[in-house]
Amino acid sequence: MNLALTIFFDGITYASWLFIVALGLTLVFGVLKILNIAHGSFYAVGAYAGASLVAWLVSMKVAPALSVVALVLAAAGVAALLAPLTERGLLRMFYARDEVLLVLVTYALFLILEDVTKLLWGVHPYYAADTYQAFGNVTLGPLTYVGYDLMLVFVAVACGALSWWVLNRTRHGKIVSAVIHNAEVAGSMGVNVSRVYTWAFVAGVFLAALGGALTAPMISVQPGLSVGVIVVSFAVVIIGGLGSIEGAALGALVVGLARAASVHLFPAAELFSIYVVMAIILVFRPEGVFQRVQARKI
Amino acid sequence: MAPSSSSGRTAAAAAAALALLLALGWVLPRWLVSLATLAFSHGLVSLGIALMMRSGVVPFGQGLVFAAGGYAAALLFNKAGVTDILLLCAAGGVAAFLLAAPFAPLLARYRGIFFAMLSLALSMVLYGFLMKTTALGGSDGFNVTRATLFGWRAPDATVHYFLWAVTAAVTCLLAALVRIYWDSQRGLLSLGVRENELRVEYLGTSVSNVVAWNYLLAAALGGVGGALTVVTLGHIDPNFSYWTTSGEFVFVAILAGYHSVIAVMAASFLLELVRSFSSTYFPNTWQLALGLFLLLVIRFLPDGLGSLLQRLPVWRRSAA
Amino acid sequence: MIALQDVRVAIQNVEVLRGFTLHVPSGKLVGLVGRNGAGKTSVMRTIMGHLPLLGGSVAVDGTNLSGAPPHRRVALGIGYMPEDRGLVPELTVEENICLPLWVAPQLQLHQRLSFVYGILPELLDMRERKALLLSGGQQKLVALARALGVGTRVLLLDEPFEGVAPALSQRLSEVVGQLRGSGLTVLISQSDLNHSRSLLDQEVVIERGANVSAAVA
Amino acid sequence: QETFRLGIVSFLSGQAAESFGVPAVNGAKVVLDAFNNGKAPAPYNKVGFGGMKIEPVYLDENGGATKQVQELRNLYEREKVDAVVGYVGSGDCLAVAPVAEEMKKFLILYDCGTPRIFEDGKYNYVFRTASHAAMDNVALARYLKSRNVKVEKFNMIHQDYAWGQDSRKDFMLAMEHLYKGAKVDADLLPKFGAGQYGTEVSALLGKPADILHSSLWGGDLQAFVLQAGARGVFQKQTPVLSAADHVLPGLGEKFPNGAIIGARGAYGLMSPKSALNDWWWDIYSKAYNVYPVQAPYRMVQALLGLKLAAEKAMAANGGKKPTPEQLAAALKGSSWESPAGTIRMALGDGHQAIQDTAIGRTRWDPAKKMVAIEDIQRFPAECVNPPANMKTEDWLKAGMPGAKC
Amino acid sequence: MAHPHVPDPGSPVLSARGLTRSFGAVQAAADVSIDVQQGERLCLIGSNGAGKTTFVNMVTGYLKPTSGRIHLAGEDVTHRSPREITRRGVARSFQIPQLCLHMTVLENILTALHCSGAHAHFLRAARDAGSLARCHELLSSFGLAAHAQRPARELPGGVRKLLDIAIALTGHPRLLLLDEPTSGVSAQEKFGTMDTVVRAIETHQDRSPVTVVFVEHDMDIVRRYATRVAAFYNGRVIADGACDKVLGDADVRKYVTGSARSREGAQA
Ligand SMILES: Nc1ncnc2c1ncn2[C@@H]1O[C@H](COP(=O)(O)OP(=O)(O)OP(=O)(O)O)[C@@H](O)[C@H]1O
Ligand SMILES: Nc1ncnc2c1ncn2[C@@H]1O[C@H](COP(=O)(O)OP(=O)(O)OP(=O)(O)O)[C@@H](O)[C@H]1O
Ligand SMILES: [Mg+2]
Ligand SMILES: [Mg+2]
Repeated sequence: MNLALTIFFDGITYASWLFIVALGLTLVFGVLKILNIAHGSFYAVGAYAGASLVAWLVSMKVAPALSVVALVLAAAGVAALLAPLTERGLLRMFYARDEVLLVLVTYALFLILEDVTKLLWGVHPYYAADTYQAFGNVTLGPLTYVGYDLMLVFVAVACGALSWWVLNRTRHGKIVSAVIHNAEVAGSMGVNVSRVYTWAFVAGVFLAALGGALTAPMISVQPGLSVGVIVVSFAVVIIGGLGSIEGAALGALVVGLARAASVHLFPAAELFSIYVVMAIILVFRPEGVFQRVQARKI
Repeated sequence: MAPSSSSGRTAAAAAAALALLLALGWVLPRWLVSLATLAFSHGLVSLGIALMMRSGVVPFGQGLVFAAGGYAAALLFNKAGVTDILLLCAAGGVAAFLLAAPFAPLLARYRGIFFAMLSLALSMVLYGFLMKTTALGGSDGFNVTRATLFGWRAPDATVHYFLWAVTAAVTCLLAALVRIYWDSQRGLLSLGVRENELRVEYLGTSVSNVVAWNYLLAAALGGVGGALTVVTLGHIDPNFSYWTTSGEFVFVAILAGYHSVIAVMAASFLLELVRSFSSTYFPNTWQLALGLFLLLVIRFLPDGLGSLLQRLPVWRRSAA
Repeated sequence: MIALQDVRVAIQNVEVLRGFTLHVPSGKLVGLVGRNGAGKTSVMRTIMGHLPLLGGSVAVDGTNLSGAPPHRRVALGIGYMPEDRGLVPELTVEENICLPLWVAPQLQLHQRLSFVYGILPELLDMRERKALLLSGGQQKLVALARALGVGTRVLLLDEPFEGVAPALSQRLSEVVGQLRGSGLTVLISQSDLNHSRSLLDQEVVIERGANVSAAVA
Repeated sequence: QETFRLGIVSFLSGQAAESFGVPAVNGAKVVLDAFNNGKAPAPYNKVGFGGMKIEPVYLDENGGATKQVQELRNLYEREKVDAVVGYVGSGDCLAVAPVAEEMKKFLILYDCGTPRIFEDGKYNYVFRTASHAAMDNVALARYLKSRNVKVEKFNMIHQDYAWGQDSRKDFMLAMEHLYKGAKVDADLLPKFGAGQYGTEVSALLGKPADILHSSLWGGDLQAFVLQAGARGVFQKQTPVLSAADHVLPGLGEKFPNGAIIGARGAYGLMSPKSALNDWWWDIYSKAYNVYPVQAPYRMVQALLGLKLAAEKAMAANGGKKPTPEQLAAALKGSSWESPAGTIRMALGDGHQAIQDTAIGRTRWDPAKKMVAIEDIQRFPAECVNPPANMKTEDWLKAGMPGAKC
Repeated sequence: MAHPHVPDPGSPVLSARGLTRSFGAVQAAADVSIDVQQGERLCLIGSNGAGKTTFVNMVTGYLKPTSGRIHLAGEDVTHRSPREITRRGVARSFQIPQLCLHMTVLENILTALHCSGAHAHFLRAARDAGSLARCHELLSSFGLAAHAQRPARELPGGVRKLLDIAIALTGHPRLLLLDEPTSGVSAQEKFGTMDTVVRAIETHQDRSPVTVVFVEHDMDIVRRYATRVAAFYNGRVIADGACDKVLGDADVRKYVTGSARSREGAQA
């Protein structure tokens, strides 16, 4: 019983981190139909930006709790700077091409950003560890959780709820569906398609960078951050169904819980737990749990 | 099954290509020959991917069969004492084929990104398994020594040429077979599946059968590629099955396009060459250089290297 | 109102419009007639800005549109009904009709909506249905409604009667007929003149991307 | 004037760049500079290698074993290097060793952990100038014993790849003999580069034990320390870390007090006092504003050994640039002084080094604003390394016979 | 792979009984029963959304009916896949032509030829002289020979429709279902298209006459080519029988054909 609860809490905290990152990936795929490998790089850049900003604030003697705001701002800054540049300057050239080709473009971008972050920040580590303890600890029975982790859960829920609401309950969301379905027709209806693309990409990059920035306090930010994130968040998005917010949430939960369960019950299997779960789910739901409705073909 | 005139032409072109490659192997510097040897053995895996692209799916997990072929050959070498390079290649192909066989009907139900990701999941499960199996060297893998050909063991001084000659021969043979397959009735059906599955089903052909067979053929190619890589490298480790390895194979296939087998080999060679030079001359920014190179290729060769080759009139017809 | 002058347009290196010229006077109903593949849809898409001009010019109401993105053109009061209807499957019928109105701040949503329902009352029954559930003909009706909603000055209707059962196509031409004299400029493309010859003020024939002749009906 | 072209391969990007690759390459840079200017202390004070200027060619080790094999070939044949010093990853070392052997070119593996290279293979042209990983965990266990640390139960967390798996096994085998009856409780194997250890920390908190053994390193170790520290793991179980000195300067105050750590040799804060060490410490910290830790130490000991071997071989070759065979003959079985103490090519038929190591306990020193290491115990090489005639695993299983402590 | 099914000469080529199918709240087919005899040319008319395409989809296995049975020459095929049904001699064209857009017209036909053959071979060349000759023959019977080397994506709509039908006919079907073969085809060409189809069917069948079921909105076409008409409305068959009888039916006039005069009438 106690173990089940522990697995649940651990699963949730891991899932919320995953969800923030995967949400960005799924948004970008949903709107621009791009499976963005460089998502991991934006995560890493977010982490660097967040850690640098916090380090600067600490040197200015600002209260550590406030630095969470700084982390969000750092992510926003990364998105504001990098996303329009990437989308307008690079991706746009390739929209007319095959989907797989765009995956390659983002892979090339990933390689480039890998070295660019290194050139900008060097290889030495950055820390924002003070922020991690700014929210104190919460004790649940024999276990202690860090308040910051619980805050992450709230951030994840907020991000998910907000994007779901915008996409499903507002006009803006419906306009986005029109673009998703058929960009040319949406344009003919007066929708500024390229602005929708840019905003969707900005949102995606923001979420990636936010994931990175919010992780920065619990790790040492250094090269090699990006690779690990990519496949895991891909798995999450695929499990849930590409382009679906509910799907990303469910996928993150499934992966989070599966991983927590395997660490507690069968630690030797942690390495492939995610892939086994993904394979099993795809066998039963070939297009992920939440599949996108298809227009009639015949 | 008398060879029709077009397959006869393909065979002739392959023989000519082989002669040229063998001759080049003599004159080119050793490092370049070794680089080309690896590029070709990797190219075979990408050739399998190109073959699958013709039926409209791109597997992101060919590391699975690459590793299967590689480990099969390496284990036969170390544990069963099979040292003949051709036997090892065949064994690699067969092992990969057999490993892929149970998954083929399953994978054939998927399309697009789901096919890609499911095949990736399979390869990552194998990766995890290999990482854990200390008997196979775990994450460090293990080494194999030099293979033989019909009982003959090449001396140190010319071993690179020996490996090159065998690789070139195997590659030319398989590439010619692939070309013949692409030009065949069945090959045309694959293209039909790529273009319009609904139509193909409504003509009475099973789409999943076509995809499954292509997956199996690609697996066999990947297995041979894995076996050749192991004998060339002398080393194998679970990275053979890691997603970045698979990703590079996909990369080459897409860089080449799915129209020409020569383009696949050329793309593989080009990628290795660019990577090698950039990592030597820009040790700190070689990924940046590689990324820029890829972007430029994608930008200016929209249909892959194949389109460039097709623009040269010489290749037009013989395109083996 | 709509003026195309020596327009040249290529799709994938094939020139589909080769010096095509078209003038639609204000308040008139003009038919663009031609066989399949003559380039009717291409003319419409060129006016909407989906095909880049190789040469010539496109102007609506005296505004030169060359190079302007599609959404700027809609803001001039153009309602476009694409050949393949182009409804958003996961939105309801009403949301589909509202879509262009949401992004056109100068239009009164409710007023335009009741105008549309006034002309096409049969839509009231299906307003809450998802567009995905409609048959081809029903979708045509909705696409026409959507164009009517936003098209305060110009309507571009690409083969509105194609694949439509006779009873409905009659209804559609009635609707188009009603618009006459309301000041709307209408361009209808058709391969089959049967449905609406009597409606048209003028007919422009296009063949292989070029003008043939213009005859006043 | 002839020059000696030297290939240097280590991680310049990826997860091992921060902790191992870049510091090692930085170390190589200052030392090679000193060599070329003839500024190193005797007996290393000849210019370059016996008068030949050294021309380094740097290469990134990131990208997998396949790439390393190819690039090593290119280094020898295209870039015409005379020797290569490199490789941190065990898989890379295993893969490249046969290549150098086949090409009959000189290769020094300066770091990687696995004992398999010279225990499973036999090489003429390949050397490793540092101890393999068994030493690290044996020394930890011996330290616990000698300090009378009570261990009834112990937890472990290791990365799920060869380094982690081997470290886990070595430590368990060593503990079996030194702490009969000690039980393993939590036995966690997160994947390499996991970064998120929330679940692992919960599992550890749920299984109270006396010590927590780990071979995590670099970013993974830092992330784990930050996350586990925040949740109080280290107050309940003493961390016993086999390769942790390289994270001390970065983590500073966040590093747990009283942790028992090793450095994979007598490196950094646990290095011995000597003129050579002072010189080295000085030039490194001046250049990079941080003191040298494991990775640069391992690099410098390789370069010092190579220098002596090269000069010896030159002497035998009439002052001309030595062939790989001559280099190998000179290095084989030799020994030399390094900042961390004497390096002896004692194992693997004179191709595998052994060296002393040291273990200590950490304490945050608020005055100096740095982590200090106290209660340091030095273990002689023969105490913690297997003898020449035994494979590591057999030695450990047999209860480490013949260890001279 | 065709099952050695012995056709029962007495039973209809196609027999659909009580087919029902709904999509959410929409009833796309409600108790549809239609029998088609050999050699008939049955035309399905109906208002938009009446369920004509749904009927064709159910018969060809694309959609499964919620209830009801479908028999082909006496054999129950209700739960068979499109492929299995095709293998039993049924072919269809589509409301939106289903072509291989990046292939040339010739390659489209060639693909169809090898698809419908018993077993496509792995090594035998696709473009052998025999196959090419057969393709050219087929293309010229559809008047498509001039387009042979053009990629299908460059074809005008009407030609696409024709090609779609030509592809359907390569397998020598016994039953051919055409979904709106003339919609999107210009007025001048509609009759030509239908004439071509009819001619192709007559010259191509080597054995029994091909039975045709086609969906059509143009009443002139219906009058000229149908031997029998079934009218759909709201998922039901509201009239079924001889052409004149059905077109004269009051409900049909009200819901389907409207008061529209025929083309001949308009021009008169
Ligand atoms: N995506 C495309 N790629 C290549 N060619 C195209 C494409 N779309 C249209 N075309 C070609 O452009 C020409 C004009 O096409 P368009 O669609 O404008 O004709 P249309 O008059 O609207 O025909 P229809 O009556 O069939 O709708 C045709 O010859 C067609 O083959
Ligand atoms: N796949 C589907 N999903 C949801 N609804 C469907 C689907 N297929 C058909 N329908 C619905 O079933 C009804 C009948 O559609 P169907 O396509 O059979 O009409 P139709 O008679 O062919 O019309 P048209 O002449 O416009 O092509 C329509 O209301 C349609 O919305
Ligand atoms: Mg058109
Ligand atoms: Mg229909």
